[in-house]
This record gives sequence, structure tokens and C-alpha cells, in this order.
Amino acid sequence: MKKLINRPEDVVREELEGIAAAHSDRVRVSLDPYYVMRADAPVQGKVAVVSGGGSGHEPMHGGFVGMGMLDAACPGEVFTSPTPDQILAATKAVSGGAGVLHIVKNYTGDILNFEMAADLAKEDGILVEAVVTNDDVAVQDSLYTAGRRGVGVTVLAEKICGAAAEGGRSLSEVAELCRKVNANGRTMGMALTSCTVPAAGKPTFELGEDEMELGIGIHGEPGRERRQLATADEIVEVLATTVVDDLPFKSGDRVLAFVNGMGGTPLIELYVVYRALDRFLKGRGIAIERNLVGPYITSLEMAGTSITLLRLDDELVRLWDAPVNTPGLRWGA
Amino acid sequence: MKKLINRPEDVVREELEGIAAAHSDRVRVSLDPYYVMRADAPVQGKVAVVSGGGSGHEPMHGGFVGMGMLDAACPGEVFTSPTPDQILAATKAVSGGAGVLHIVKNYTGDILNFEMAADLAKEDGILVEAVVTNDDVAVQDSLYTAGRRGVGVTVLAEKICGAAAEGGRSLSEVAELCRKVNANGRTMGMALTSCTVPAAGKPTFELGEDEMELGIGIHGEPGRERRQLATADEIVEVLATTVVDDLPFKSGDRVLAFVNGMGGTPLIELYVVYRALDRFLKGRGIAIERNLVGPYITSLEMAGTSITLLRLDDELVRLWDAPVNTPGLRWGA
Amino acid sequence: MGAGYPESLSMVRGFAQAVAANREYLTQLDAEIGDADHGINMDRGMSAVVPKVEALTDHDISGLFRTVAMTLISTVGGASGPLYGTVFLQLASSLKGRSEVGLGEWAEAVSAAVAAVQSRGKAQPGDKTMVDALLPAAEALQAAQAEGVPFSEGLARATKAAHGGMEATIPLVARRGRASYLGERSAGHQDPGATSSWLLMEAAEAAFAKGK
Amino acid sequence: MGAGYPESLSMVRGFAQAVAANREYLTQLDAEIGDADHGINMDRGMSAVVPKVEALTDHDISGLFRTVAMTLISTVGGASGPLYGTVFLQLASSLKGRSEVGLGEWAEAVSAAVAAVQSRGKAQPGDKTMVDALLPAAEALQAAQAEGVPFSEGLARATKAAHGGMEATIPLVARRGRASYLGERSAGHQDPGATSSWLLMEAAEAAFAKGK
Ligand SMILES: Nc1ncnc2c1ncn2[C@@H]1O[C@H](COP(=O)(O)OP(=O)(O)O)[C@@H](O)[C@H]1O
Ligand SMILES: Nc1ncnc2c1ncn2[C@@H]1O[C@H](COP(=O)(O)OP(=O)(O)O)[C@@H](O)[C@H]1O
Ligand SMILES: [Mg+2]
Ligand SMILES: [Mg+2]
Ligand SMILES: [Mg+2]
Ligand SMILES: [Mg+2]
Repeated sequence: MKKLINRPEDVVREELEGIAAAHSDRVRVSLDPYYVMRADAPVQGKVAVVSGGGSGHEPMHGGFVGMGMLDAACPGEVFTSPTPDQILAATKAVSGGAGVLHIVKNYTGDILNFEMAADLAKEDGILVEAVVTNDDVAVQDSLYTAGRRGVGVTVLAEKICGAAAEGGRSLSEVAELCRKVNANGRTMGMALTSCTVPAAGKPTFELGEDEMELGIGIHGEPGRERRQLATADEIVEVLATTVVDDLPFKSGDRVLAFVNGMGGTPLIELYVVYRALDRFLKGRGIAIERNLVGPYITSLEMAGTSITLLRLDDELVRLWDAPVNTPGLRWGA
Repeated sequence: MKKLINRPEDVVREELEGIAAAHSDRVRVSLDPYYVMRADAPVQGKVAVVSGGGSGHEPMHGGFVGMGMLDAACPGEVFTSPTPDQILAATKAVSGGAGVLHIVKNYTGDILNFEMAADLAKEDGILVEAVVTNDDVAVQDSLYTAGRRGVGVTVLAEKICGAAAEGGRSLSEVAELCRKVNANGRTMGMALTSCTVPAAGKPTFELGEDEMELGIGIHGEPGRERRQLATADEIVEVLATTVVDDLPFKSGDRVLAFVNGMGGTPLIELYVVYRALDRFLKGRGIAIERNLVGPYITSLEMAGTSITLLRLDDELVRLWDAPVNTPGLRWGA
Repeated sequence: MGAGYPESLSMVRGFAQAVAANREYLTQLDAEIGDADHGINMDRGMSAVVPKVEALTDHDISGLFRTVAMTLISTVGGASGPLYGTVFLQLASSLKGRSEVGLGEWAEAVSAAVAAVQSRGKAQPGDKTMVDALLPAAEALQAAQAEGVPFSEGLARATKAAHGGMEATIPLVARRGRASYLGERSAGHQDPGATSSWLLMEAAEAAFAKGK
Repeated sequence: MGAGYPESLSMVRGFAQAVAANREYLTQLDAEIGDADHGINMDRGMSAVVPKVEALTDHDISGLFRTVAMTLISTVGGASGPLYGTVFLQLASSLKGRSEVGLGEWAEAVSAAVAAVQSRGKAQPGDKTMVDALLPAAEALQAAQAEGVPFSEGLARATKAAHGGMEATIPLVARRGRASYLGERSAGHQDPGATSSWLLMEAAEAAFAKGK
């Protein structure tokens, strides 16, 4: 295992100490329990937006804390959901009296821990609504399964809901908006390499030199299918077709196209992917109106990409364009 | 070789097409010859700032084109300096009558190609000044050698000179400022893994599971020394000591600390590095006043980091803080 | 014959030891169909549990299990944190007020714990989760109680049933938890959570069988 | 005996073929002490050169070399683009107006080309660069001319000298170009640019020796 770390058990704490040192202008970090919050939280009268999940997906979520996006983020150990007491403490710390939205990615662990925390927060008189993101089209959905994972759309939901909360909307409105974003977004990802959980010390899976995993999540888990390595254009064709056909996105739709890097894939490749996606969508009559290209929801040092499409309307465009000032995403401020 | 690309020979062109598709709001891309320019260039009466170098270092330089930073960037093939005709064409395209600053990283190829281009541009009546960055302390400097490489400081110089040009300074003032940034900045880097030039198809060098390269540049070249793998804290100690002692940075100095990822290192590790650097500098009485953490000057998918320190004064802080709006670096706009 | 506080404490210690000894194994199982952290998670939790329970001065079985539950919930995270937290919370509430646990109480407590896990996690038997080890164990305990066999015999049957349930997860296609994302590819791998649940039943057997 | 336009064109073609055939080899040498692109760079350039020179209608030796130079400068990049561009620009200017090249002209032209490379790149002999192959070749040609040996013999000596110079770069510590960043670690590796320069001398020998 080759990583720029000290002891595996210290990675998350030291990362948080690094974030605290680097971004004290915008965020404050609690080390017991772990959470990252806006430096100016609680913002009185504003709905607070809180998310969280395992570490190893940076900049998500800690890097998205700040004006116009999250009020707090709760990082668990690497790829492990945070615990209820973290979520509860963060929820209390940022609650400004207008209620707290929990944006939860659909994983058994995230759901259970956020549920427990929400129950406890409600006991403390805090209004909490939870919205679950589940945009991963690689997973077959069914009532009888854990359902689809929450992946790329989570980043977009955090930005858009953060803007809405900043704009003074009520908790139920922000929650409704979050469900709208989730309902209109779809994602699929792939990996060229595995990644190594620091505490595990070796790659989660092994892939041959001419193989790739299709339909991966963001936890270094193997994908739904192993295939022969293909060109960027072919890979985009597979991912984008699955994504587009699922919603489905139709000719005339306006979308936000999000080409995400999994952590070990350099930007030069992401632009090659974006080019292919741009061409693919043009061929389907779908107009890219906004985009995001870069490593925003990662899987440690995994090489790979995911493609997220979000169907836009004027409201979503306006909220996407609203100022945001976080370590991981910033414009207009 | 596992990369999200199509044919190796098409990577740079397709990347540029991707950039053109993604960022047409801010940049325009020329494919023959290759260069990226501000959408609103030439800005009349403003000094134009142009840089360039091999591709594979994204977001540098193409991602730094936009308001408050570069007017144009000339990407060569992967790790290969651009050609004089590219540089000439870009220089002409963005020249707004107040002269053009070439920011050139100190590599034989970059120097020679920029020199030829500057000669040709002068023949066309364009005022050109070139400033060479050479901040890499891993390389021993001497009159009789190629001298030190230009690395991390280049990013900072581009931001700061871009702000100065935006603020209306003259060519000689902006060039002088660039020399000042270079004179006050130092960098050293290390790698945990090699990287693969697409056209070469295999890693430039091989490293054992318990080895690292110290004193690397940004072209996948081996470093000055191969060592036993160490912890993040130990690595930072070595890099930062070399950097600090070289200028030297002294107790009481105010600095910008730039922890750069080489392309394959995830953000979580960069914050562990930043934490160590923060502690190291505190121990030396050096105050971090601004920082930059992320993959900004990369070596394809190489895993590793470089540490750049820039001694600040009020002028540099003001210019650093000035608004910038590029795909790779953005604030205040 | 019944188990008192010392045996209950010894069960918690034994589970902690078993988890520590099988940290890599559980993690490897999770690497195959999950995210390679189950052993790490459980070990982090049980390592935190041990000093907490050693420090307890009020030697109450229900309080002991409650401490285990709260510690797991606040240190493990993931799916297993709340789920094992639920197991121990339910054991604590089923055994409230008891200073000794016999086969009947244990059978009831384990059955209630499985029911609580199912209500939290919505897993059905055959979904390839810890339920597939815990439920057969609970049923074996209930059957043993009905047959009137000795506690030690009932405990042994529970361990065996958990082991059988754990092995039976191998061919299953996961429908809950992370492994479900792999779809058909999850078949052919043993569920990590079912494996740690078997270790739990084994720890209970080893500790409680020593009770007078 | 001298080389005319056909032989000069054939030299360019031969160099392009040699570079293509040694693309991997030159790149591998560059991987060891540089950035793994010398073969790729030179091949990109010479592949662009060939159609350009095949299309020339004005069969002038100087014009031919000028086309090679301009094409290399605009397609190669890196250090080798401007440097080989300089070589061919200087050959073009030394051979201006000539329809035939003999040993004397060639010796002068190569010597001027090395001087131009040195003035552009500031490399001294022994710095572990292409100069270490080109300079011995130029000196061998000058000596051959002084001795009055046949053109073919002079060309053969130049190739041999370039080869020797190339091999002599192995133990050197680089002081110019990328390899200089490796410091002492650059010793023990053959310089890629010196290697391509030897290929150039070899191509000249093969093509010019056929001239009448
Ligand atoms: N809904 C569920 N009901 C019961 N057990 C579950 C459920 N989801 C997951 N599990 C169990 O949790 C185990 C995984 O735990 P762990 O790896 O620690 O958490 P995570 O999946 O969050 O990484 C699985 O092997 C499975 O036995
Ligand atoms: N200053 C110089 N003078 C002469 N030759 C040089 C100089 N710098 C580099 N070279 C030659 O260029 C070769 C490298 O070319 P290439 O790999 O194509 O370019 P780059 O170094 O830009 O990647 C070296 O092997 C060396 O022979
Ligand atoms: Mg997990
Ligand atoms: Mg090069
Ligand atoms: Mg797991
Ligand atoms: Mg090279």
C-alpha cells in the first residue's frame, strides 16, 4: 500500500486536522465527534443542510461545507457511514431554528445511522427531514432490495439545496427540491483500477491489465460486471446510454452533465470523457446547459469515472448558478 | 496501460475538444495550432499573459485561462514543449497592444520553443517579455547546467501576474512581478508511483512497493533519489526542510503554502500532507497566510505530492486574493 | 444452570477477541462483495467496548449489553454499527432486571434481537445478511428450550445453526446491504455479517456454558 | 563523387525510417533519464516531414533541408524540435545554391550545424547531449576532408565517430536537458538525442554513398 499517510487508523483525524488548518476562514472542524461545519453556523432562521458518509470520497462531503452548500458534513471512517452521535452533534451545532435537512446517500449504513440521529435530534426538539439520494442506474431497483446507491447526484443536490436554503426556503421546500433533484438525476460509474482501504492495506479487488469494472459505486466495491477494457468513447457510450435510457432523458431535455473522476484519474482523461459525452448527447438531441468536470465524489485513489446527468429547468439552473463558497466548489463569491 | 482515452495520438486534441465543449463560456480553443485563449481576448490595452508547456499537467496551463489569470495557454503533446508556431499564434491572438508576457518553465525545450516564438512575435511588432520560472530545489543549480526546473511556483506566478495584468500594470511591471514571485518561491516534489505517457504505453520507471522517488519533476521523470517509503510526516519533513532551507524562509516570514497533488493522489492524502506542513512551518515560526491544496500541476496519473512555499508581502496577498475565473481556479467571480 | 454477570462479561470479551482474531478474515469476505471494512469496523467497535465494560461497576447484565450497544453505535458506523447496536440493545431490554440467564431467557432474547434487526434493516431470511445466521440460531435455541435440553446443549446447537446459516449464505444473491449492488456477482461468497454473527453465537456458547 | 537532390531526399527518407524503426528504443532511452518521449517526438516530426518533402516540386537541396527544419520545428516541440530544426536550418543555409554535395561541403555544413546547436542549446561536449555524437562526426568529416579520402569513406568515419560519441555518453553525468535533473543518477545511461544523431549520420552515409 502506497499512500501519503501516517498510521491507517489516523487518516481521517489527520485529514480533518488538515482541513481545519487549511480552511479555517470558511469552516470549523470538530474532532470529537468528527464533523465539519460552516464557520458562521448556526445561521439563524436558515434551514441547515447536513450530509455525511464514509470518508475516502473527498472533496465530498467535508469540502462542500460553506456558504451556499452544506452547513455541516459528518465523515465516517474510510468507506464507513458516520455514527448517530456525530450526526446528532452536527445537526445540533448548525440548527438555526428553521429545521435541518439530512441528505443521505442510499446505503444501509448511512440510512440506519442517519435515522437514529434524526430520532435523537427530534427528541431534542429539532425539526429534521431526511432525503435519500439513489441515482445509481447500475443497480437494479426493487422494493425487495437495498435499492440503488446514492452517488453523483448527491453533489448536485447538496449544491442546489444549499442555494435554496441560503435563499430562505423552508425545510419542506428544500426537502422537496432535494427529492426533485434526485428524481431528475441519474448516474453510472466505472473503474480501471481498484483502490486500497488504508486499514485493509491491500486493494479491494484485483483487475487484469485489460479489464475494467462497470457499474461500480464509490466504496471500492467491484462493479456489476467485469468487461474487456475499451476506449473512452466506447465506455461513455455504455455509461451514457444506460443513464439516458433509465430516466429517460429525451430529445429537447436540458441537462447538467457531471463527469466525475474517481480519485486516481487525471483531468486530461476526464476531458476526453467529456468530449465523448458531449457528442453522445448532441446525437440524442439533449442539450448540456451546465457542467461539472473533475474529481468531486471519489473512491480514494481509484482510477475511473462516473457520468451523472441532471435534467434542468429554470429553477435548477438558477440555484446551480447561485454563489457558493466551499473549499471544493466555488463561484460567484 | 489503463487510461480513459481513445488513441494515444489523439489524447491532446480530444482533451482540447473537451475543454472547448465544457468551458466555451470562458475560453476559446484553437485546434490548429493548439492553444486555449480567453473568450474575450484580446483585451485591448491589457498586458496579455501567455504560458504553455507539455500536456499531462492539467489543469495547468489550459485550465488557468480566464479572467484574472492567463490570456492564453499553449499545450504541447504529453510532456513535450509546444512548438514556436503555436506560441506565436497564441501570442498574436491575445495581444491587446500592451505587450505579452511569456511565463516559461525552465526546461530546455520550453525555453528554446518560447525563444523562437518570441523572436517571431517581435518581428511582427509585438512586445514580448519572457520570464523563466525555476523553483525546483531538488535540482542543483549551476551556470554550467540546465539549472532548476520550473514547477509549482509557475501556477502561483500565473495567478499573481494575471491579477496584475488585469489591474492595468505595464508589461515591464508584470514581468518584474513574475521575477519577484519566482525569486520568492521554492518547490520540491516526490512520487509514490510512476506514470505512463500514452504514446509510450508503459510506465516511465518502475518503483518497488516500499520505494519512493524524491525530487521528481512533473514529467514522470525519475527523481534525484530513490528512498525507502516513509510516512507522510517524514516525507513532509524532508521536502519542507529542503524548501525552507533553500530560500531560506525564516521565522517571521509570511507564506503561501501550496500542497499539490501529482494527479493520482486523492485529496484525503493531500490534507494529511497539509496538516504535517502546517505543523512543520509553525515549528519554524513561519506563518501560512494563504494556501492552495489540490492537483493543480500534475504528472498524468502519478501518485505523489509537491510542496511549494511562496514568501508573501502585502502586494502579493492582494494580487493572490484578486478575483479569478478560470476552469481550474476560481474565486471572487 | 444459568449464566450470570461474569459469564455475560466473558461473552463480550470473547466476542471482542474473536472479532480481533478474525479482523482480516471478515474484511476479506467484505472485500469480495462489499467495501472491505467489516472486520475493521467490528474490531474498532469491540476494541472500544472492552475498556468500557471492564470499567463498569454496576454489575448488571442488561446494563452491560446496553453499554456494548451504545459503544458499538457510536464507534462502528456502517451498517453493522446500528445493526449490532440493535442486537445488543434488544438483548439489554429483554434481559432487563435479570441476574441470571438460562436457556429460556436467552432463546427469547436472541429471538427478539433478530426481530429487532429485521425491523431496522428490513432484511428477510435469504437476503444474504447477518439475519441468515442469527435467525437459525434463535430458532435452534427456541427448539432446544421446547425440548428441554440443557443450556450448554442449546448453546451448542445455536452455534451450529448459525454456522450452517452462515455457510448457506454462500450461494445466495444478496438483496440487502452493499453486496446487493453486485447483483448475481454476489453469489459464491460468504456474507461477512453472517460470519461475525456466528462468532457472536460461538462466544455466547463458550462463555455461558461455563455458567453454573 | 557527390550527392545530389535524390540522395539528399533519400537521406531524409532514411532518417525518417530509422527514427520510426527506433521509436521504442529512443523512447526507452529517454524513459531512463528523461521523460520517455524522444522516439515519439522524433517520429511525429519525421512522419510529418516525409509527405512534405515528397510533395516538393522545386528540387533544391537547401530548400529540402529548410522544409525538414520548419516541419520539425512546428511538429516536434520539446528540446529536440528546435535543436534538430536548427541542425537542418543550418544545413540548408550552408548548402544554399548547391546542387551537389561533396565531402568538403558536407564537412562544413555538419560543422556549422553543430555550432548552431551549441549556440542555441549552450551544450558543451561532455554534457551528455546530441552534441556528443554530432561534434565527433563533424570532426571526422573535417579530418577526412583534410586527408582527402573518398566521400564514402568520410561518411563512414562520421557514422563511426557519431556512434563512438553516442556510446561515450553512457558514463557521463548530464549537464544539459532533462537528464541533468537526475544528477549523478544520469550516469550509466546512453543519451537519446546522441542516439538519434548517430541515426542521422548513418542515414547520411547510406544515402550519400550512393551518389555518383
Ligand atoms: N439491511 C440489513 N439487514 C441485516 N444485515 C445487514 C443489512 N445490511 C447489511 N447487513 C449486514 O452488514 C454486513 C456488512 O457490515 P459492514 O461491512 O460493517 O458495513 P457496510 O456494509 O456499511 O460497510 C453485511 O455482511 C450484512 O450481514
Ligand atoms: N541544451 C541542449 N543542447 C543539445 N542537446 C540537447 C540539449 N537539451 C537536450 N538535448 C538533447 O535532446 C534530447 C531529448 O530530446 P526530447 O526527449 O525529444 O526532448 P525533451 O527533453 O524536451 O523531452 C536529449 O537526449 C539531448 O540529446
Ligand atoms: Mg463500509
Ligand atoms: Mg519531452
Ligand atoms: Mg463493509
Ligand atoms: Mg524527452
